[in-house]
Amino acid sequence: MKMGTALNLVLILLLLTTALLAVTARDLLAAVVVFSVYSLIMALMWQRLQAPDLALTEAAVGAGVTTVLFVITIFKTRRREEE
Amino acid sequence: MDRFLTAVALVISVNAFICLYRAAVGPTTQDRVLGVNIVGTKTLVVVVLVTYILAENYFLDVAIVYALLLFVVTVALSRYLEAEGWKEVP
Amino acid sequence: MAKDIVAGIFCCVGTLFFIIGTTGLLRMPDLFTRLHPSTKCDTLGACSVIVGMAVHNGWSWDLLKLAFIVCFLLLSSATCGHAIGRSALRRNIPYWKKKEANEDGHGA
Amino acid sequence: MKKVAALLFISALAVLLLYVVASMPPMGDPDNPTATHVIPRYLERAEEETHTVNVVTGVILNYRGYDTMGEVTVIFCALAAVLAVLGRERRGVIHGFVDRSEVPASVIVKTMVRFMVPFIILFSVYTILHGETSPGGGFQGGAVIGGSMIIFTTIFGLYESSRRIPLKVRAPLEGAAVMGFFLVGSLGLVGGGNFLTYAWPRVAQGLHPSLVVWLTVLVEVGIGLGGAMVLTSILFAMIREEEEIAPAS
Repeated sequence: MKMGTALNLVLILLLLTTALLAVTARDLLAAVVVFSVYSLIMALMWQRLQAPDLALTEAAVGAGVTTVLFVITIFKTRRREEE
Repeated sequence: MDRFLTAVALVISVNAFICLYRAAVGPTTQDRVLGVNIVGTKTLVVVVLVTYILAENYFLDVAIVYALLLFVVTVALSRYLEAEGWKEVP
Repeated sequence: MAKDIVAGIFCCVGTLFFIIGTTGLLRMPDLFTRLHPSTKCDTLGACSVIVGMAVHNGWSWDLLKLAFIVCFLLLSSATCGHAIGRSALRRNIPYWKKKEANEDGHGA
Repeated sequence: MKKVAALLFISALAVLLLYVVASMPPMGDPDNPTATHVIPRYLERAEEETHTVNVVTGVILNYRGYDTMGEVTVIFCALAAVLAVLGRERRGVIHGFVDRSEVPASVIVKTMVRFMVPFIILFSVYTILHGETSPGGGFQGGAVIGGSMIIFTTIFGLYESSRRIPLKVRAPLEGAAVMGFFLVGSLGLVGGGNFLTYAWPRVAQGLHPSLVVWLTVLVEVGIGLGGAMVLTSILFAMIREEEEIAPAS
């Protein structure tokens, strides 16, 4: 297998794992934290697809701003998802 | 050289995958934030490597934004946890 | 050619530190000990890979951006480690003690 | 029963989507419909028509200016919705929920943030002003300014932060993105072209040919300032805890 293909595969696996973890987490704070990892990996994927504008937007908005806004919202409301 | 750089990027991404364990499982929230910081640093390095693999030097702006925003996220999250945390339920 | 060899050596050293940092992050027993390998992984690992890339790049204006990233990483990873450790201390996250570790895995 | 139905539905959807994916043309094929209609024109003539080296910026701000104007309006509407739910602060002393904490922020973090925030803002200004030659542009730079405001507010508290950017500065600038677009579009109308034409037929010939670049940069600056102020206002509205009327001082 080529090196580049292997790198892409590992990145896609990372994306899928973080997405599943963010959806299935009961602790909402954990879900937000994992979702910020998802945004970071997604920005890396955009850059590997040669779309640096999108990578910049994803890194700035997805990983930076929305994570903190989500955390503020969780602190103001409730942390655990109800069963 | 490109193959070597891709191999380095591959090893670092596998490392990031393993570090994700700490971000996903970590008993306390601070552990998770630490895991995010580590995964983010590794992704930043992979961004720099991908810049030189693709030989498009202006992609370095993305790496700078990464470094700035990682600092913002980690410090802001730990400050919120420090100021108004709950009792930790691991 | 010599440039490539130097860059390769820097990259290998950085990858080694990354692997060490990952091992420490997984194997250390509590948060305060985990902070130690993780910040090493940030500063030494990331900075040596980026310095290797700077050698690979040669002289150009991009060196300025790379130097900015390295300086920023050196400052920010130390600050991040301090902030996480302080927040853990204020939230009374228990320390690891060797005796308790035999009873339950995490010492918490 | 419900679970079985959901599983059946999802597998049917997966089969359908996989079938559609399999019938798509291969990626990167030069005969794809996406690569034959407007893309060649953009790639060949963008630099000459929009005077921007970065084709993406040329497409976003020039060829498809209406789209971007709609997106900018959507961001503005998001701010309006947040303010409609949470309310705008009145003049006076405001506190966020980190300010009231018994735990003071660490001196090391305070010093580092005070040192870092100017560099973050400097880099975002670079991103905004170089949008036409390098990746990035108005919205990205605005988001980075929003990030710097987030960290400043988190460490120093809402009182300090809203003293630096008071309401009377933020309120007019929130509409800067929409206003910038509207201004430049109207300039096109005045100059004898259509709405949002950058190279006005009547005026541009007599003036410097790189006027188009300056208009693009103007729109970028408007989007950057507007985005940054929108994010800052959303943040302030979300962390504000309760209001106190300012003591006479």
